Amino acid sequence: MSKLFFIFALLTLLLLGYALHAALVTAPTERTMGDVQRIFYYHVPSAWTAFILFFINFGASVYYLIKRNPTADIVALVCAEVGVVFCTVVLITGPIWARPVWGIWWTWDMRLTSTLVLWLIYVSYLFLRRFSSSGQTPTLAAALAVLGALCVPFVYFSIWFFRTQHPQPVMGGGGSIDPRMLHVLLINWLAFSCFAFLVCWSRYRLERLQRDVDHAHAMEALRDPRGKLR
Amino acid sequence: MTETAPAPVITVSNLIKQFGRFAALRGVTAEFASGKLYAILGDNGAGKTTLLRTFAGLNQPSSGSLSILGASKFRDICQHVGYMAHPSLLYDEMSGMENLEYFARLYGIANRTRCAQVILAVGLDPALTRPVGQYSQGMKQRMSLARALLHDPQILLLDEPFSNVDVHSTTEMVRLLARTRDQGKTVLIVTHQASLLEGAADEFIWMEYGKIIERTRDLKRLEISAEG
Amino acid sequence: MTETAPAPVITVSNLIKQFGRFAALRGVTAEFASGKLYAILGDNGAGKTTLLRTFAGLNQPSSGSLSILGASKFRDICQHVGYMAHPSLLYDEMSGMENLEYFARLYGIANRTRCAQVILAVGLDPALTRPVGQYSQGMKQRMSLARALLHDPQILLLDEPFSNVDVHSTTEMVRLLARTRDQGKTVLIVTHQASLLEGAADEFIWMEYGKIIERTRDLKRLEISAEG
Amino acid sequence: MTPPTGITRATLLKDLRLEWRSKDAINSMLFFSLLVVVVFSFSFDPTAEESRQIAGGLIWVAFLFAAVVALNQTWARELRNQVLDAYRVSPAPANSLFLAKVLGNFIFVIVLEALMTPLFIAFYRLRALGPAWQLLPLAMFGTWALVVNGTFFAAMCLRTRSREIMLPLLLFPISIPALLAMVQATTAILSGESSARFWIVLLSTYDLVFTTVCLLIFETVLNAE
Amino acid sequence: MTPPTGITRATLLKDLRLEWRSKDAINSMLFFSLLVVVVFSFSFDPTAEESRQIAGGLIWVAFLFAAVVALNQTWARELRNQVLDAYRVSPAPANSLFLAKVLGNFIFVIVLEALMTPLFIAFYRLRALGPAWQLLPLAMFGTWALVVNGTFFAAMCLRTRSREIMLPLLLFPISIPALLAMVQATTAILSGESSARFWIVLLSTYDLVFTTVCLLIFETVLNAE
Ligand code: HEM
Ligand SMILES: Nc1ncnc2c1ncn2[C@@H]1O[C@H](COP(=O)(O)OP(=O)(O)OP(=O)(O)O)[C@@H](O)[C@H]1O
Ligand SMILES: Nc1ncnc2c1ncn2[C@@H]1O[C@H](COP(=O)(O)OP(=O)(O)OP(=O)(O)O)[C@@H](O)[C@H]1O
Ligand SMILES: [Mg+2]
Ligand SMILES: [Mg+2]
Repeated sequence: MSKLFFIFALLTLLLLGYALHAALVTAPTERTMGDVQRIFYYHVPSAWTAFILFFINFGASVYYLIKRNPTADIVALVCAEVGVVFCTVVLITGPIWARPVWGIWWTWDMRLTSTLVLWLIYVSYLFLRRFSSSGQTPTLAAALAVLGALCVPFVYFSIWFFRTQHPQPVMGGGGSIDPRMLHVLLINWLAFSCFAFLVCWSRYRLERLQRDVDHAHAMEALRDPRGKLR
Repeated sequence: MTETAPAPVITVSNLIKQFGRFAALRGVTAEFASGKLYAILGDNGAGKTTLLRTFAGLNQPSSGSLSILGASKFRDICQHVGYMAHPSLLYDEMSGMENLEYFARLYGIANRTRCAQVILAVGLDPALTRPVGQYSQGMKQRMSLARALLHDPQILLLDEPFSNVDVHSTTEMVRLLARTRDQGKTVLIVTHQASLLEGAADEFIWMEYGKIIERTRDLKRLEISAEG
Repeated sequence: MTETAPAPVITVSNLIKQFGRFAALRGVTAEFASGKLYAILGDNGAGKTTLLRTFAGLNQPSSGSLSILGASKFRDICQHVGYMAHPSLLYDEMSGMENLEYFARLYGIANRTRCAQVILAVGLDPALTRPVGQYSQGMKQRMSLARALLHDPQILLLDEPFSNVDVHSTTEMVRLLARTRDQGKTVLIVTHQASLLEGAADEFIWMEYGKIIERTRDLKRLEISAEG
Repeated sequence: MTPPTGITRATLLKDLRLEWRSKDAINSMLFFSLLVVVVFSFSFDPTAEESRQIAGGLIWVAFLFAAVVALNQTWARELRNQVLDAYRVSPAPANSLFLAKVLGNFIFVIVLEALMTPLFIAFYRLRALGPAWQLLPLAMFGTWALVVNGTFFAAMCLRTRSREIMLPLLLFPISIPALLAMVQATTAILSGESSARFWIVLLSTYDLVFTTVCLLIFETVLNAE
Repeated sequence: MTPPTGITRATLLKDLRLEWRSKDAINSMLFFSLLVVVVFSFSFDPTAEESRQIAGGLIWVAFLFAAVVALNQTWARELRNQVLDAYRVSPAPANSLFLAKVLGNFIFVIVLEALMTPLFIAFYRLRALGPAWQLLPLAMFGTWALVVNGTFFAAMCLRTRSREIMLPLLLFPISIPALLAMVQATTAILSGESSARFWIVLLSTYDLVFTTVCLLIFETVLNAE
C-alpha cells in the first residue's frame, strides 16, 4: 500500500513538472493577453478538479446516509477539504488574471459568482463538521452535503439570468481555442487530477489513522478495570 | 409482546457505550422479564442514566446487541415504552393538563379523562392552571412521571423518580409502581434511595464503572457486598 | 458577625412571599442560631425553596422582616452566605476546577489550592478535565456543593443537596456538613431524606403550606405528628 | 394512532397557542416590523431616487433579517427541558414535528411581511409598474424557501456549539439562489421592465426540491444523538 | 477582596477563553462577515452607482444585523444553569459583570467590522473622498453605542418571554439617533461633501450618557426577580 502510494506520488511529481514546463514554455503565447494568459493552465484545471471532488463528496454523502458506511464518510470529508482548496485556487487565480486583463479584481459575472457560491456552500460544510459536538457529525454533515449539492443547479440557473449586462468572460465559447493550448490544458488537468487524488489519498490515510488511534484508546478504556472515572 | 412470565422483555448482551474515548457502559449483559420491578443502583457516574437512555433509544449503543419486546429497532416498539428522565421533558409554559393532552396526541390518545386520571394517580390536581415552570421541584417530578405513565406502556424506564419528592408521596408512588408491575408490566427504576423499594422491588441490580456487578433479591446482601 | 452560640444569626418574622395571587410563604417567623444544623422538611410545594431563596437574597419578600447576621440588606453580608440551589449554578462548558477558580475570584479568593481542597472534600477529582455539562447528575450536585463551600461561609443554605447523590457519598457529605457546623457555622438543609440527617441535625423543621408548623429535635416525633 | 397530519396540527396549534398566550407576540411583531422599516429609511433616504431603485433588495434583506431572528428561536422551547427527547421516544413521526415547525415559522414570517410591506410602500412611495399580483406568490414561495431551510438547519444546529451563529453560516449559502430570485423578481415587478415569471418558477422548483429532501432526511437529523 | 476591575477582567477572560476554546470563533466570524457582505452584494448590485451612494447605510445596517446576532447570545451561557443566580449571591458588583459583557461584545463586533469593512470596500469599490482616518473613531463610538445598549437590553430581556425578539424591539428605537449619526457621518466621510465632526461629537456624547445611565441602573435590572 505505502509502496504503491510512493510510486504514485513520484509519477504525479513527474507529471506536474512536465505540465509546468508545458504551460510555461511549450504553450504558445496568447496574442492579445500575452504571458498573463498562462495562468489559464492552472485556473481551469483547478476548477474542473474541484467540481469532480465536490461531485464525489455528494455521492459519498448519499451513500453514507443510506448505508452508514464510515469509509464513505471519510471520503466525503476528504473530498470536501481538498475540493475547497482547489476552489480557492480558482478564486485566487481568477482575480489575478482579471486584474491585468479586465482592469478589475472582481465582477459579478455568472461564472465568478457561481464559483463563489459553490465555495461558500462547501466551506459551510466544513464548518459544520468542525462545530458539531455530537458523535453524529457524519450524519449531519452528509445531510448538509446533499442539500448543498442540490443547490448547485439552482445557483447555476439563477445566476444565468443575473445581471446579464455585465461582461462575459473574454475567452468564453469553446470552439476557438488553439489545439496546442488545448493539449497543454489537458496535460495540466491530468496532472492536477493526479495531484488531487494524491492529496486525498494521504489525507484519507491520515484520517483513517486518527480514527484507528481513537478506537484503540477507546478499547483501552474498556479494558481498564477501574478507569479514570470521576 | 408475550406476557408470559419467564420470557425476557429486554435482552442486552455486551452493550458498550462510548462518549468519545470515555466508556460509560463497558459491556452490560442482562435480561429483564415482564411483571417484575427492578431497582438499578450504583454510585454516581456508574452509567445508570446512560443504560436507561440506551433502552429508550436516545443513545445509540457503540457495540453490543439490544432487543426490546423482540424488536431490535426502537421505533417499532416505542409505543410500549415509557421514559422518565431527569429533566422534566415538559413544556414550562403550559399547565400540567395541557402538557399531557399534547403528549397524549403523540401517542394517538385523544382522551382527556385518561390525562386527568394519570395526574390524579401521581397525586396532583388536574385542574391546576399554573404553568409547569412555576411548579415546585417535586411537583415537576411527579408530572414527569405522569407523562411516562400516560400511554400505559409495557415497559417503564424511570430515572430517579423519587428525588425531590416528599416522603408521603414517595410511598404513594412506590405503591402505584408496584401495582403497575402486578399488571404484568416491566418497571426499571434507577434510584439512590434503595430502601424505599425494599418491599416492592423484585430484584436489585448494582452497577459499577459501566458494568452490572451484582443482581440479587435481597437488598441487605447487596449493601454488605458493596461495603466490602 | 457575633459568633457566640445563643445569638440568632438569621431572624425572620412574619415573612410573606407572593407570586401573583399565590402565596408561597404565608407568614414565617423563626430564628436560626450559629453552630447548628437545621433540616427543613415538608411536602412538595410547601415553600422550602422559596424560603431559602429569600434568605439568599434571590427573592424579595412581599412583606415581613428578615435580618441575617444583623444586616437587613443582603448585599452587606453576601460574603458570609453560601447557597446551593437545585440547578447546578455552574458553567456547563468549563471543567469543575475552572468553574471554581472563576467563582473564587468573585469572592476575592485567588487561591487554587483552596479550590482543589473543596473539590476533594466533596469527593471529586480536581484534575478531571471533562466539562461539567458531561458530568453525571450526582457529580454535578457535588460540584455545586463545592461551589457553595468555596468561600468558607458563615451560613450555608443547601437546597436538596443529597438528591441524586449515591449512598456512600451522602454519608460523606453529611459528615462534612456536621464538621462545618462544629466550626460554628449555621447550616440549613432542605431535604426529603430526613433519615440521613437523623444523627447530625440539631433541629428538624416541618413546613406546610408556606408556614413553619413544627420545630423539634426528634425526627420520630415529627413523623408521628406528620402522619396524624 | 393519530395520523401524522393530526400530530402536525396538534403541534402547530400548541405552538400558536403558546405564542398567542404571551399576548404581546402580535404587538411585538408589529412593532418590530415598523422598526425595521424605520431603521432602513434612516439608513437609506427614501426620497432619493436611488433607494427606490434598490427597494427589491431592501425589502428582502429586511425579511431575511426578521426570518433569522425568528428561526433562531424555533427550537428554544423544545430545548428547555429537553422536551425533544420526549418527542423522540414517542411514536410520532419526525416529519410531523418538522412540518408543524415550518408552518409555524411560515405563518410568523408571513405575518411580519404582511405588516412590513405596506410600511415599505408608504415610506418609499413604491408603485409596481409590472403585474402587482405576482408579488403574492413570490412572497409565498420566497418565504417558504427561507423557512423550510431555516427550520431544518436550526434543528441541525441544536447539535453544534455556538448555535446562534451557526444558523446563518449554514442557511445563507444555500439560500443565495432563492434570495437572488426573490430580489430579482421583486425588482422586475416593481420596475415592470422584465418578466418575473422565470424567477417565480425557479423559486417554486427550489421549494419543491428542498422541502422533499428536508422531509426525507429530517428524521435522521432529529435522531442524531 | 478582588477590586471590581479584577472581576471584570476575570469574567471577560473567562468569556473570551470559552469563546476561543471552540477554536474556530474567529474563523466563523470571518465567514459570517463574508456571508453578510455577499448577501448584501446580491441584494444591492454593487456595480450600480446608486448602491455606492448608499454604502454608508448598507455598511451600518450590516453591522447592526451582525451585532443583533451576537448580542442575542450574550447571556445564553449564564442562563443555562441559572449561573446568574450564583453571581447574584456573590459579593461581586453587578457593574463588573456588565462591563465585562459589554467589552466582550465590543471586541466581538469590532472584530466582525474589521473583517467586513475591507470586503465591503473591495466589493463596492469604495473610496473615501473625505478624511478616512475619521472612520476609526466613528466605528469605535458607533459600535460602543450599539453594544452598550444591546447588552443592557439583552439583560432586561432575560425576564421576558419571547426573549430573542424583544432585543431588537428595545434596541432599535433607542439606537436610532446613534444609527442616524453613524450613517450620516459615514456618508459624509465617503463622499467628502461635508464634515463628519458634528456627528462624531454627537455619538461620543450619546455613548457617555448611555454608558453612565446603564451602569447606574444595571444592578437593579440584574436583581429584578
Ligand atoms: C475572477 C475570478 C474568476 C473565477 C472565480 C473564475 C472561475 C472559473 C471557473 C469556475 C471556470 C470553469 C467553468 C467551466 O469550465 O465552465 C472557469 C473557466 C475559465 N475561465 Fe475563469 N474565473 C475567473 C476569472 C477569469 C478571467 C479573468 C479569465 C480570462 C480573461 C477567465 C477565463 C476563463 C476561461 C478561458 C475558462 C475556460 C472556459 C471554458 O473552458 O469553458 N476566468 N473560470
Ligand atoms: N454526553 C456525555 N459525554 C461524555 N461523557 C458523558 C456523557 N454523558 C455521560 N457521560 C459520562 O458517563 C458516565 C456515566 O454517566 P451517567 O449519567 O450514566 O451516570 P449515572 O450512573 O446516571 O450517575 P448519577 O447517579 O450521578 O446520575 C459519567 O462519568 C459521565 O461523566
Ligand atoms: N416563580 C413562581 N411563580 C409562581 N408560583 C411559584 C413560583 N415559584 C414557586 N411557586 C409556587 O410556590 C409554591 C412553593 O414552591 P417551592 O419551590 O418553594 O416548594 P418546595 O417546598 O421547594 O417544594 P419541593 O419540595 O417540591 O421542591 C409551589 O406551589 C410553587 O408552584
Ligand atoms: Mg443519572
Ligand atoms: Mg424545592
